[in-house]
Amino acid sequence: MYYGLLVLFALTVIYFSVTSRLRAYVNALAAQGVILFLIVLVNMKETNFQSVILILIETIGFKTILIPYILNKIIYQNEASREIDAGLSNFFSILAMIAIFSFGFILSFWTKEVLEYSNPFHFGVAFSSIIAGMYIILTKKRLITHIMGYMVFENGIFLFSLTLLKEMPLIVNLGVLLELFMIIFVSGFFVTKIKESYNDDNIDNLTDLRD
Amino acid sequence: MHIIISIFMILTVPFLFAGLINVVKSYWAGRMGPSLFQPFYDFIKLLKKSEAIGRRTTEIFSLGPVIYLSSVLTAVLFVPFGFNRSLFSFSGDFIFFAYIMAMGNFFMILSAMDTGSSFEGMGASREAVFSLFIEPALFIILASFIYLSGKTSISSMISALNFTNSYTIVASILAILAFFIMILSEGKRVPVDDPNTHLELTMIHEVMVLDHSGASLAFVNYATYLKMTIFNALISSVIFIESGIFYSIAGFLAVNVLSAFLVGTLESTLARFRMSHIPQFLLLLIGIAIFIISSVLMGRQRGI
Amino acid sequence: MLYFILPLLFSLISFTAKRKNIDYIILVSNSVLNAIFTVYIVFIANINLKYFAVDAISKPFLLILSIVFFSSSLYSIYFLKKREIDERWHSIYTLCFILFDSLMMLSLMSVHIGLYWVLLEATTILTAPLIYFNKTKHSLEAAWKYVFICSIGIAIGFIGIIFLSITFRHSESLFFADFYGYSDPVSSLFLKIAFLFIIVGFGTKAGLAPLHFWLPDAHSEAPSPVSAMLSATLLNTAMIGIIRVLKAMYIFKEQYFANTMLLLMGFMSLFVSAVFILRIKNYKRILAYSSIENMGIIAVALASGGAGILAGIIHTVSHSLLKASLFLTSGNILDRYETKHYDETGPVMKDMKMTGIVFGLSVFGILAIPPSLSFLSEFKIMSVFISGKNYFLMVLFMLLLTVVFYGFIKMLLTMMFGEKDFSAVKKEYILQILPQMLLLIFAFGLGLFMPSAVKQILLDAANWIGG
Amino acid sequence: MKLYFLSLFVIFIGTFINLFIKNERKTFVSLITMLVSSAVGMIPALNILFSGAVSEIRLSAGYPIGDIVLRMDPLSAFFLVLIYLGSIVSSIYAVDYLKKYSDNPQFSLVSFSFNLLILSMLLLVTMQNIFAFLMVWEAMSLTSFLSILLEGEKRETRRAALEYFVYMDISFVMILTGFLIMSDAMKTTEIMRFAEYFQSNSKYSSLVFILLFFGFAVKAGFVPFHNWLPKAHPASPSHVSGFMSGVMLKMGIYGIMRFSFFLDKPALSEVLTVLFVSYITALLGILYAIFEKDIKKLLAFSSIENIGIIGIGIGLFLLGKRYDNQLISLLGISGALMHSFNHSVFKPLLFFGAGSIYLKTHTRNIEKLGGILKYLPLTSYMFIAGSIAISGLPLLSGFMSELLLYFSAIEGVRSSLIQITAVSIVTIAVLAFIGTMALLCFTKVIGIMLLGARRSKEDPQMKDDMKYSLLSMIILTVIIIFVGFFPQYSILLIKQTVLHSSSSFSLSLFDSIRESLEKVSFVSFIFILIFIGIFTLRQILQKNRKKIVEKVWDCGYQRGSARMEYTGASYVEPLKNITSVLIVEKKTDIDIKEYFPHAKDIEGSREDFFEKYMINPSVKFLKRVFDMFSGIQRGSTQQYILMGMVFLIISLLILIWK
Repeated sequence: MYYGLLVLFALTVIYFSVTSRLRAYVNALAAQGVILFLIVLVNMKETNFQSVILILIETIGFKTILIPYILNKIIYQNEASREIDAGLSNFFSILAMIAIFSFGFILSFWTKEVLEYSNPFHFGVAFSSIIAGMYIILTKKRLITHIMGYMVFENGIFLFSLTLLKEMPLIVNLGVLLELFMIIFVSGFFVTKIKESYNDDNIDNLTDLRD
Repeated sequence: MHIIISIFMILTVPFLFAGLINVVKSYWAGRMGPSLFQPFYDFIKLLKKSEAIGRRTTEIFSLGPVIYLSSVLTAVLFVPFGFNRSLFSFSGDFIFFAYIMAMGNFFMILSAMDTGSSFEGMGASREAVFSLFIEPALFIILASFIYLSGKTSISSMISALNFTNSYTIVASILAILAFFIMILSEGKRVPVDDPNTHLELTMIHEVMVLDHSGASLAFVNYATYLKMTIFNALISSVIFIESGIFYSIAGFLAVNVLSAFLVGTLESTLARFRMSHIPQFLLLLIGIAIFIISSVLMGRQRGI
Repeated sequence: MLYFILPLLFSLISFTAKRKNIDYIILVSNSVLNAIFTVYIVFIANINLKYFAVDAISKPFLLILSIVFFSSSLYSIYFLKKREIDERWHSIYTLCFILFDSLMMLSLMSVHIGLYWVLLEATTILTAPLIYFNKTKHSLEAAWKYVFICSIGIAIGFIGIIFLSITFRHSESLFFADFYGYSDPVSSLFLKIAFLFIIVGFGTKAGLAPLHFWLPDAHSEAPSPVSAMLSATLLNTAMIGIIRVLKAMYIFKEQYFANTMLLLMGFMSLFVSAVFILRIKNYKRILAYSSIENMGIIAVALASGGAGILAGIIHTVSHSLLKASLFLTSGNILDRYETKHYDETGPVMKDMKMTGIVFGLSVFGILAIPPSLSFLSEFKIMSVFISGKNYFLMVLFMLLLTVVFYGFIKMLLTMMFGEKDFSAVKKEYILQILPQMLLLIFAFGLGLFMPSAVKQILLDAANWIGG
Repeated sequence: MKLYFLSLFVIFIGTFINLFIKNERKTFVSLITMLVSSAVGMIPALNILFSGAVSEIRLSAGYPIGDIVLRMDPLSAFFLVLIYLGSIVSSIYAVDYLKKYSDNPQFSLVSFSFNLLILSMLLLVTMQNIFAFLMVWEAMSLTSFLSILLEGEKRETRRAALEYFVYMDISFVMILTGFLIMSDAMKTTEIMRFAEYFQSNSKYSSLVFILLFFGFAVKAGFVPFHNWLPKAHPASPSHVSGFMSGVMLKMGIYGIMRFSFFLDKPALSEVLTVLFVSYITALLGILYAIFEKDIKKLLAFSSIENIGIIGIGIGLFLLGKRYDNQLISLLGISGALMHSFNHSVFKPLLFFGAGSIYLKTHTRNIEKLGGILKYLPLTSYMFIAGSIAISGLPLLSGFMSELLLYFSAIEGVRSSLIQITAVSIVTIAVLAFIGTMALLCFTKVIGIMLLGARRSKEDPQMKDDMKYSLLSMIILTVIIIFVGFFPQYSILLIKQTVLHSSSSFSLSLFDSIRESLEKVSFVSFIFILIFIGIFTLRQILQKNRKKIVEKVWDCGYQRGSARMEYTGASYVEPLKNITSVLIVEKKTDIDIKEYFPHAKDIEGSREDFFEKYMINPSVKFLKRVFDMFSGIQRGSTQQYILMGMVFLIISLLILIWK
């Protein structure tokens, strides 16, 4: 079950490289929220009502419902449905994702003794997700995709904190979520603005400020 | 007594020396030639003449020759002129000696530049550049004398030379050679300069004094003759060290005669150098000077 | 803590009233109250709440913040008055400006790393509209880069926090005090990894290379008072997080690694800024690069340990005061000539004498020409290098600083005495000059004579870090 | 010391009064300020200079600066006198010179910073606390940098100022480093106590000395750090260039002297560094001066030469100290000090003269001048006097200081140690070369600029009518003549300083120098007698004769015009052929554009050997290295993030690996 969920999470990440449809990305993000919730539930040792509620809000409330809603709205406003063709084909993206995951797993098994964590597979998925989020940001062209890549990055960190930490203090968790929400909100605002100014939300437009 | 004789010689020997050169030259040319005293007659004649002055010139023009002559006359004071003892000396006086002559040159050059003629500018320029080589060479040679003798004024350092060792002899011979070259260059003689031609592009000194006339020209001529005899005096004092008054005077005169003969002969048999070769020729002076100093230094270290 | 209701209240008023004059009153009164409050908490009261406390290290930073905020608020009045802006943006500016300051105060005072992290990120969000204030394409681009890169940086910082809490896993809290007082054995590797992530993550916000790239864009495109606040206070606010973790590194004897990282990133920042200060002609960007350079100097100073830490604290103070003054003054120049290209600005000394003098003095100050406070700090850094026999680093340090020096003086000369002629002499407003004067008095006055109270604060801060 | 403070205070007050009055009155107020301040400040300075006492005052200035110790010993008193003298004459000169600029926007900036420059220099020479010393040092650099900017709207002025300031920064860093190393080793912040550092035989002491030497050498203008000088001097107003060249360069000399006094037994490396750098400086300085056609640049190069001569004096001083030969070292330091004094008298004189000529003719290019003597006789004659002095020709002051150096070298030749002899002979040769080249240089300046015919057509009715500038020049000329004719008295000025410079110097040694100088003075009068004799002879001979005024000989051309005059470039052509290795010539050929071209120009200019082969390539190399990294800010957010991530991952991997 636990491993299955991790594999599923990894698949949602890889899904990003398979498709170019923005809605599909949003759906993948929503799915990740659900998977994360389940992973936490499975992992939880003593059931604590307060923290279950918190996790529920955190994963389902924010990650599955609120943020995808905002993202969908932005996509709707911007009349964009597909990622712009980047120089890299999907085939290559899949290869890269596989490479990232392999690297993550190799690293996690290699550093098992050094970093003293219990589950190298979990660590590998988390680490790879972080890098995959970065990879999405670095290769995709649309700003909105960048925001989603950032979300993947954040989810990876969330997963990461699960492997290493028993739990985050409440206040930090809440703060993190609030921040995440605000960032998405503000970024969404800017994406809309940029779309207005440039007729496009291609990242290549934003290279005027340079030296 | 020795002051009077010295002053007498300062006043006469330069003219005789110049006259003698002319005599030698005319001998080689197979001419009768002018009298031995011709330079002196010229001097007197020029003094009597009135001066022509360029339109653009200022006071500097007429002041130049006066300062030139007075500087050479002051310089003479430090040289054992016919005697083994100079009229005046203090330690380190050779610097004053050289610098006061440079001062004369300075004003002579200015006086030439004052005419505003490109022609005299050319001469001034050459004069200034070629004198670059003489002063350092002179200083190095005198420095090696200082090293040998431990004395620092011209007359004492020369008279304290000790000819018992070979390096002093070598140094002295080389020094005499260097002084002779200085006669040629400071006296503006062949092969550095030709006092006879008036072909503009090849002259140095003559072209500088081209616009001077009358007393000014007389002063300049006299100063130039005097300069040559100063180097003769240096040569003779190197050779006739520690001899009595009579010998030193006789020696001095003999050196004058000999060097006049050499200068005259050179002038009659050699062509003057191309302008671009003159720096090389003068560089020879510094070469000799360095040779002297190194031989002296090494010789004394090794005790040869 | 009740004080912090005040800015909220003010911003609420501003948002509802939407009257320009009220905004001005709010700006002034808030900054005055802020200054009074800061003086109160720094010198008189001893605040020690659960999550917030005024400790030795936050005192100098709080003081800088209040001074810079005061002068930028004054300048903001001139800035807002001069422009035709609708009421909405007017009040958004006021609101963000006030809350930005309060957030920074809180994050300086927070002794809980998670809370600090949250507050720091909140400043990013609040300043984004301020950077976008001019509503041009460029400001949009700058704001986007700012938000995005800083978010990534801050996320990296979060990984660092995770590692910190693993390191101190038995204390089960994220209070700095619990880190420092941790008595169980500590995994050196985790601490190092945590520090690495924190310095890269918070360093992004602090403008340390290699994630400084947002800084020149944001600082050059923001309105001048905002640039001043960003450069003079926000960077420090991020720096204090690094400093607080650095103390933990000292306590657990991992300072060698921490110092190596600081030194590496500090020199990278210095190098990057030197490269660009030499090349570019946009004076606001030059000032921004100079912020990177100064943060690099601070990092290098902190890395040198011993007296270097004091130098770092002094340099922070000095840089904030002078850079705020420079950015505010560059606002005057930008208003007058409407170009950021320094070859195209006219002879400032002729057109705007006071601005010219203030700008010149600030440049001399930032280049560490005595009696500026920077001179004191750089003197100390040099002496630490020398007593540590780090001659190579010293030469490299001075070489890079000399390059920066060259770039700055070149800019200064062209701006002050350029051969362009704009004949009409324009009037200078008192609010254009007064704030910078205030800052310069502090920057140069403290370099000449430092009252013992101030000195004690700086010394305490340096001793607090340890080393 | 109270009076000294009073004099500082007067300048301070005067400077601030100056801020609030009209431009036209500023120069007067400055002048009065300087006069009062100098009158007050000269008293303690001269008192210490002649008594050899040392007075010290300790102030407390709070935290960053710490205890300030102001210490006035004969060395500082000597430089104080120079500063006061320089400030008086340049303030007098400025009254006339700055009249033209009274509506210049930078006027008050320059006048303000010039006053502060003087103030900072006055403080510098007595300051003992290194922190405060460095502060004052930077203040001096800053204010002099600002003083250059009178004509800041000119691009070349700004470039010169920029270059100057960067050089000063480098100098500052070197001095700072040296100070900090010593202060770290000795745990002290007082300069006087650094003496112990050099006596402690520390491993690095000679390196530190050389570092300090180079640090101060930048300020003084030693080769290869001389490059700012020929750029900054022409750019600045003449009173400032006169002051900078005459007095401010001496602050570098002050530093070098201060630290060479500390050396009890200098290492051979120290001695040879100082001497070798000075030789090169002197020779190259005068060589470049010869080929310069901008009069102020020429004077700047000549300053470099003179700084080199002073450096030779210091080198001889160290040489004598190393081999315990007191006479060499005493004569060397006397020569250096005396030449410092002389140079700060005749160099302002020359700059002032050049400035006056510039004001009248609006050109600094000597090729375009000529015949100035007829229009500005007084200025020109004083310029000639200054030239004679600077060429080191007898009768005037320059000769006397060079003579002291020669004496020192002669003493070295007599020494039994071959090392000293060799060095001394080289010194003599170098000095002789410098002397003759200076002669060439200044005959060129005078001949081309002052004598001959006017070269440019427009001929304003020039007259010597600037009273204040003439007054300042007259003061300087009188000093030159006095020092030249009475060296035995003028050397008393440096007596205590010389005795102070080393503990082993005795009074009798110093008196023996005076004796030989007396003879020099005597001979000078003999020369004057002879001169008067010949002159009167000539006057008598010419008395009753008609004076023929004719045009000069011009090779048969009947209408010789000013265009046919010999130019400065052709004047030095013979030397150029010889020294072509060191003279990097750059010819700018202005192309013919039309089918029927009007005129074709070729412009030749000279490049600095060190600039071309040492400084420019290294700057270029640095730039190239920097340019390699210029691609990192390309505007692409993705690239930025990638770089950050790469850095993070690489450091992480390295960390885990270990």
